[in-house]
Amino acid sequence: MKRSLRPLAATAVIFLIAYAASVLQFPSMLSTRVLGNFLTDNAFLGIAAVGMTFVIISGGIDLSVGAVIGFTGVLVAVLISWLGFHPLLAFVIVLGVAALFGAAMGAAIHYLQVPSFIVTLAGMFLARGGASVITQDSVPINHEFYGALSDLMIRLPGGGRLSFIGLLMIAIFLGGALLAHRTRFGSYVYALGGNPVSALLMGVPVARTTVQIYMLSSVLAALSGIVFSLYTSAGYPLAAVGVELDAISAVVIGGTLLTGGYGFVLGTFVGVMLLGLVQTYIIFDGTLSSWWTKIVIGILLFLFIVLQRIIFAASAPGEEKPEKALV
Amino acid sequence: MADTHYVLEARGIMKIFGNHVALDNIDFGLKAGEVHALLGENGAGKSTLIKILTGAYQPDGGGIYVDGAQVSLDNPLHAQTFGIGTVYQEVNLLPNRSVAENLFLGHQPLRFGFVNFRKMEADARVILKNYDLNIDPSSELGSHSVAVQQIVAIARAVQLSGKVLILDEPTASLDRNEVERLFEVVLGLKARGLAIIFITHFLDQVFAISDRVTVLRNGKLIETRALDALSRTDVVRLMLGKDIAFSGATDVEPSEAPNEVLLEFKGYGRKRSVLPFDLTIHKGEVVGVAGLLGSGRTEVARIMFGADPADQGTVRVNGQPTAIRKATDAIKHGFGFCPEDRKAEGILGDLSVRENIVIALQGKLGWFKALNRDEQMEIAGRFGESMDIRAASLDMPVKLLSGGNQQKVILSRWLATDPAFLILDEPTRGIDVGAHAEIVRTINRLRDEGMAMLVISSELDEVVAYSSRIVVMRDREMVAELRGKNINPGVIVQAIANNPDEAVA
Amino acid sequence: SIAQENLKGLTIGFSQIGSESGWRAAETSVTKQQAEERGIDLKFADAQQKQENQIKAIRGFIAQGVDAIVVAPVVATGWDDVLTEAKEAEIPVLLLDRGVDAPEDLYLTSVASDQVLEGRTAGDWLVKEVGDADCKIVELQGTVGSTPAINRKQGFEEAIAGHANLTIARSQTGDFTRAKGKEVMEGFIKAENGGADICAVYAHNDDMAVGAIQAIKDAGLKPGTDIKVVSIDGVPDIFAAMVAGEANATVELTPTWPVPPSTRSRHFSPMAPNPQSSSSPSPSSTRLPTIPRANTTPARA
Amino acid sequence: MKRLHLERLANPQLLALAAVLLINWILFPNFFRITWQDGRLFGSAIDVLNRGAPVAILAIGMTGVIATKGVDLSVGAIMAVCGAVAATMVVAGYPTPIAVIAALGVGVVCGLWNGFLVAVLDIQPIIATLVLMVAGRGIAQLITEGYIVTFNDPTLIFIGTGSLLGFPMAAVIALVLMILVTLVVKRTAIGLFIQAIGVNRSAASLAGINSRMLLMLVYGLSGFCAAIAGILVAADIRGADANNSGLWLELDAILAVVIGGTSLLGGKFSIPLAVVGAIIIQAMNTGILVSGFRPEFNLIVKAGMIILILMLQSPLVGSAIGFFRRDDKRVVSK
Ligand SMILES: Nc1ncnc2c1ncn2[C@@H]1O[C@H](COP(=O)(O)OP(=O)(O)OP(=O)(O)O)[C@@H](O)[C@H]1O
Ligand SMILES: Nc1ncnc2c1ncn2[C@@H]1O[C@H](COP(=O)(O)OP(=O)(O)OP(=O)(O)O)[C@@H](O)[C@H]1O
Ligand SMILES: [Mg+2]
Ligand SMILES: [Mg+2]
Repeated sequence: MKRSLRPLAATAVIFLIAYAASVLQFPSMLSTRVLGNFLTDNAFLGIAAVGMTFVIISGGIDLSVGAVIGFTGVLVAVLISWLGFHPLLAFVIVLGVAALFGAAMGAAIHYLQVPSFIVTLAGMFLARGGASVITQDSVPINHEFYGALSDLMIRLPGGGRLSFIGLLMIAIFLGGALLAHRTRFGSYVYALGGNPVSALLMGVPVARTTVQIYMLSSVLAALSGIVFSLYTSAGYPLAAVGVELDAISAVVIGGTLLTGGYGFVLGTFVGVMLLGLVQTYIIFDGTLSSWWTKIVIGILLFLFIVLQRIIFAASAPGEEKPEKALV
Repeated sequence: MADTHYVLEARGIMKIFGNHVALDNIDFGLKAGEVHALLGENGAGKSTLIKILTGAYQPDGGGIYVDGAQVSLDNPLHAQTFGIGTVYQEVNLLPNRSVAENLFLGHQPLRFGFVNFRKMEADARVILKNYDLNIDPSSELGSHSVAVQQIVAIARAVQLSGKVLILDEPTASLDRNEVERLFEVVLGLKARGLAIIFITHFLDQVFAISDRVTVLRNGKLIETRALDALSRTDVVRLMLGKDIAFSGATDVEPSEAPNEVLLEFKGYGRKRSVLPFDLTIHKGEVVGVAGLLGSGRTEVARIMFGADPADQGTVRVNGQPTAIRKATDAIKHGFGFCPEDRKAEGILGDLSVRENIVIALQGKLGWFKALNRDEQMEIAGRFGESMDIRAASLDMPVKLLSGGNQQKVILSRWLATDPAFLILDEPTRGIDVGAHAEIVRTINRLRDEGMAMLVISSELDEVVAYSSRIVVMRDREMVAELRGKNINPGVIVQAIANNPDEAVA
Repeated sequence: SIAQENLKGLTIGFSQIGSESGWRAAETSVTKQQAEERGIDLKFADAQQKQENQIKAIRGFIAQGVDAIVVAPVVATGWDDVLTEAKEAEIPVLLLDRGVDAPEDLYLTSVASDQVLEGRTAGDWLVKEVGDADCKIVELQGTVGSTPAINRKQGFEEAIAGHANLTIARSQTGDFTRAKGKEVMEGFIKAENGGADICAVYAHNDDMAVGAIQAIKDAGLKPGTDIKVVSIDGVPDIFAAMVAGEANATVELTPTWPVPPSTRSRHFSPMAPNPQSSSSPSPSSTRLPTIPRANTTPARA
Repeated sequence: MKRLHLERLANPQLLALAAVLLINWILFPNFFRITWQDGRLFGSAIDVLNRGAPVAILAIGMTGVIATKGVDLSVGAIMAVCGAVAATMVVAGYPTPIAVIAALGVGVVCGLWNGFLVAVLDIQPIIATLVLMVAGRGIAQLITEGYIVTFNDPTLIFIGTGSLLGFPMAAVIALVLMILVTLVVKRTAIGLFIQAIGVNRSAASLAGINSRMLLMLVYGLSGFCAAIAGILVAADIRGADANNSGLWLELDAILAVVIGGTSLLGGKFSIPLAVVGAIIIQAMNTGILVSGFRPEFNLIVKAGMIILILMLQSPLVGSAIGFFRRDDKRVVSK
C-alpha cells in the first residue's frame, strides 16, 4: 500500500471495527434505516468538513464555518419566507454572499498576513452577529419547492431512506476528493500547507490560491447551511453552533495533519461517519446521563486516536519522524 | 542599449534589509549560450541577487531587463513565464509531495482538466533517468536524502528553463558522479543556447564549465570578466580582496602513535538502514567517511548519535559499555552532531544567531543553569569572530543569514559544547573558499587538541586533507577502511567503485 | 387515572436539550426517577443544546423502535420532517416544555410552559410592586436568539407596556449564566451612576439573578432593597436569596414530565393515545402551573 | 532613553489597547472614573482588570503551549473540573487550603495528561486536548451532578472577590502569576528551549533538548493556570457552575495569545503581551456592556474590534510603525 494512504486505511478499519462492535451490542444498528440516517443526519457536517479539509491541508483553519451555516440558513429563510424569493434564486444569492465572504477572509489572511485563526474568528463573530441582527427568532420556510426537495429520497428496503441531502454530501465528497487529489488547484493547496515559502518560489500563485481556499470553504459552509435549512425547514441564528469544532475533529480524525500538507478528503468522510457512529451508539445505549455522555465521547475519541496510532505504527515499521504525528 | 545582447540583465540593483545594504548598485548581464559563474564569499549577496532576478524579492532600486525590455517581476511564477528556471540555494521543494509532483507542480500534464498521474510519473521517470536517479516518482520527496532532493530541484528548474537556468549552489553535497552528470546536462543546455547562471564555492567546478565570472564582495560588484584570462589565485583574490594560503591535500600526517581509544562500536547497526559495522575511534583522530550518494553515510552518523537509535550491536565509550538511544544520551557522553540537512534539522530558523549558537551548550547545562544574555553574547561573539560569521547582528534570526553562514553557526553550536567526539555530516556544504580553508584548519587543530571526529564529505580532496583514516561505504555497508600515507582521492574512488557485483542501477 | 402497570416494560426515548442549568438537570433527574417508578425503560439522549443532535436522537429512537418519544425541543421550528418520520413509524411523540411550529397531527400532545406568560408574570409583579413610582429597570437577557430569552423578554415588555413609569434602561445578555449575570450587572451599575439610578433588575433566569445580586452587593448596595430583583425558574439558590431578603420574586417552574404522577392527573399520558387528541381543540397549549412566587413568599426580611 | 520609551509604546498590542480604551471612553465618558469604595477601587477600568484576569491567567499557560506549536483546547473544561473540585470539597467540609491544593493538583494532572498525549503518544495537540475538552466538562458535571454547587467559605470567597491594596484579588493573582512565570521562563533556559522546540522540534532534539519533558511541563503549566482560573471563577460567583464555567474561554485565551504577538506556528513568545491581549479582549467586552449597544450587535461589534486590532498588527501598519523605530544592531564582523 502507498505509504500516504495508510492513515486513511487505518481510520476506515477503525470505523469498521467500531461499527461491528456496535452492531454486536445493538443488532438494530445494522439496518438500512440507521445507515441512511448516518448520511442524512451528518450531511451538513460532512459538506462543511470537506471545505475544512482544504483549509487545514493548506495549513490554515476556518472557525467561521458554523456561523456561516447559521447565517446562510437565516438568509435563505428570510429571502424565501419574508421576501418571497424562489428558493433557487435564494440559493444563488447566499452562495454568492458566502463566496465574497470567504474571498474577503482569504484576502485578509494573505495580504494582511494575519493568522487564519484570528481572521476566521472575526468572520465567525461577524456571521453569527449578522444572523442575529437579521432576526433573533427562527424563521420557518414554507415553500413547496423546499418541501419537495427535503422529501426527495430513495426509500431502501427495511425502512431506510437515502435522502437528497445525504446523496449531495456524497457527491461533494467525491468532488472534493477529485479537486484535492487530481487537479492543479489541489496540488497548490498541498504545496501551501507543505511549505509556503517553497510554494512561492516554485511559482504557486499563493495569493490566488489562498483566496480560493477560503472561498471554497465558505461556499461549502453556505451549501451546508442550505442543507441544514432543508433538514430543519427553517433558518435559525443559533443553528450549528460549534460545528467548526466537529468539522475540525472529523478532518483530523480522518488522518489530515493540522500542521498542513498531509491529508485526504475521503479520510474526512470516515471521520464524519465515526463521529456520527459515536452519537448513534450513545443514543442506542440511552442509559448515559448528560455528563457520562460527554465523558464517553471523550473516551471513545481517545480510543480511536490511540488505535489509529497503533495501526499506523504497525503498518509503518520503518522510521517515523516525530514531527509527522499522525493524529 | 549595450552592443552585446543580454537575455537577462540587471542594472543598478539595490537591496537593503533593515539598515544592511545587501546589494549596492549591481550591474549584471547574462548572454545566451554562456555559463556565467557568480562568485563571492558567504554573505556577499549572490543568493539575494538571484532572488531579485527571479521575482522572489523586489529590488529597492534599479531595474531588470529581459531581452532588453524592462520587466517588473512580481513573483517567481512571473519569472517562470519568461522561461527562467531556478534552483534556489536551500532546496525549496515540497517534502510532503511526491517526486513527480515536485518536478511538475504548476505544469502537471492534464487530461480532461484533471492531472494525468500516469503520464506525469512516466515523464518524471524519464527525466530522472537523465540524472541517473532511479527512484520511484510517486514516492514522497521528503523520504529522500538532501542530495536526491537537490537533483530533483535541478531537474525541475531545467524543465522550466526555456531561456535562462539559474543554479544557486546546486552541487553542494552532490558526489563526483552526480556533478559530472549535472555538467553534461548544463553543457547540453548551453549548446542549445540557454543562458546559465552558476553559483558555487568549488573553484574547480567554476573553471570546468564557466565562460565568464562575476564577483561580488560585501554586496558590491567587483568585476565581471571572461574566465580564460583568470587563474584560481586571481579569482580568490577578487573574492576575498586578499590572497589566502591554500592548504593543499598533502599535509596529512596521521599520528600513528596509538592514542587512547574513545569509542568502540561492535556490530552496530539498524534494520532497514545500515548493516552492522565495527568501528573503533581514538582520541585525536579524524575518521573520514566516503561513499556515493545514498550509500548510507548519513545513516551511520545518525545511528552513532542516537538520532535514529541502533537496534543491534554495542557501543563502549571510554571502555564503558553504554546505550545511546537518543540525542541527549549521546550529548551526555560529549558527542556533537552537525546534521546534513541544515534547514530541517540544523538551524532553528526563527531564533537569533546567538541563541542558535548557545543552544546545545545550554541543553547540556540543563534547565536551571541558564546562560544570561551577556554570557550568551560573549560565547556567540567569540565564535562569530573565530568562525567569521557574517551577520548584521547576533540578534537577527538565523534564517536570514546566508547559507554558508548558517553552516558556520551550526558548527559553532557544537564547538561551544567542547565535545569529545564530533560528527560532521557535510560540514563544508555551501562554505566559501576562505571559510573552507578555515574549517579544514579548524578540524586539524581540534584533532591535534585531542578531539575525535567523524567527518562525512563528498569532497574527496577535503576528506583526504584532514582524515587520519577513511572508511568507505557502499550500499549501506562499511566495505573498506583506508589508512596510511598513500591515501589520495584516486584510491578512494577506486575503493568506492570496487564493486563485486556490478550493474544494479 | 391510568394504571401504572400499563407502562411497565415500555421503552420511551427522551431527547433532552442539554444540561445547561440546574433547572434542566433537575428536570432530567425528575424524569428519570418518574420513569423508574413506573418501570419504564427510558432511553435518554442529551442534545447539548443542538437541534441537529435532537433530530439525530429522534431518528435513532425510531430506528430502535421505541414505544414513544418525548422531546424537549431546543427551538420551535424544524421538526416537520422528523416528526413525520415518527408518525410513519407509528410512534407517538410528546413535546415537553415548549411547543413546536409543526402541524398538530404530528405529535400526540405538548406539555409546555408559556414562556411569554412567565415574562408577563414577572412584569406584572413588578408593576404592582412599584406602584406609581418611577422605575428604571435593567434586564439580563438569556442567550441571544434563544427561545426563552425572546419570549420572556416579550412577556415582560407586554406587562410593563401600559405603565410609563417603568422603563427598561439597559438590556444585555447574560447567557443564562451566573458569572455573566454578575459581569453584566457590574457593567450596568457603572453605567447607571453607580447603581443609584437602577430601581429593579429583571433576569430571564435565576442564575443570572444570583450573579446580579452579588454584583449589587459588591457595589455597596443592598439587593432586594436598593435594587429589586425579579427572575424566573425557582432554583434553590434564589429562594435562599429571597429568604435573606436579597431577591424579591421569582416565577417558579416546577420541572415535570408528561407521564402523570399521581398528583398531576391533569396531564396527558403517553399511553393513552387517544385518537381524538390530535383533533381536540388545543392539547398543545396545556400549561404547566406557573406560580408567581412573589405572591406566596413575601420575601422582604 | 526617551527613544527606547517611545519604541516600547509603539508596539502594536499597546496601540490596540489604547485604541480600544479610547473607543470605550468615547462611548462611555465615565469609563476611567475610579472611586474608592468599601476599601477597594471601583470603576469600569477596574472591572476590566478583574474580569480579564481568568482569561489572562489562561493566556499565561496557553502562551507556553502555543510557543511549542501546540494548542490547548481543554483549558475551559479544566476550569470547570477544578472549580467543581474546590467547591464540592469545601462544601463537604474539607479545609479551604486542602480544597484549593486538590483543585490545583487536579489541574496539573489534567495538563500532564494532555502533555502525555502530545509528547509521548505524538498526537496532534488540537485533537489530544479535544479529548479532555469534551470529557472534562462531563467530569465536572459528574462531580457537581449538574447543579451549581454553592458555597459560603469565606477564604475561597475572598480569593474570588476580595481585594489587595484596593485591587481585585483576581487581578493581583494574575499579575503575580504573570511575573513569576515570566521570571522563571526568562531566568532559566526553559524559555529558550520552548522556543527551540516550537521553531523546529527535530533540530531542537538533535541539539540535545529533552522535548518530551518540556512539553509535559508546558501542558502541565497550562493545566495549572486553568485550575487557578477555574477556582477564581467559582469563587467569584460562590458556586461551581460545571456547565458554564470557562465555556469557550479557550478561544478567548488563544485569541489573547495571538493578539499578544505569539505565532500559532510556534517560536518567539511573550507572556506579558499575552496578558495585554487578554486585557484588550476584556476591555472590548466591558466596553460593549457599558456602552449600551443592543445585545444582538455584540458579536458584530466584537468582530469590528478584532478587525481593527488585526489591521493595527498587520505588517503593513507594522512597517509604518517600524519607520519610527531604530534598529540598533551590532555589527559582528568587519
Ligand atoms: N531577508 C533578509 N533579511 C535581512 N538580511 C538578509 C535577508 N536575506 C539576506 N540577508 C543578508 O544579506 C546578505 C547577503 O546574503 P546572501 O544570501 O545573498 O549571501 P550569499 O552570497 O548567497 O552567501 P552564501 O554563499 O553563504 O550563500 C547576508 O548578510 C544576509 O544576512
Ligand atoms: N541514486 C539513488 N537512487 C535511489 N535512491 C537514492 C539514491 N541516492 C540516494 N538515495 C536514497 O537516499 C537515501 C540516502 O541515504 P543516506 O543519506 O544515508 O546517504 P548518504 O551516503 O549520506 O548520501 P547523501 O548524504 O550524499 O545523500 C537513501 O534512503 C536512499 O534510498
Ligand atoms: Mg547564497
Ligand atoms: Mg548524507
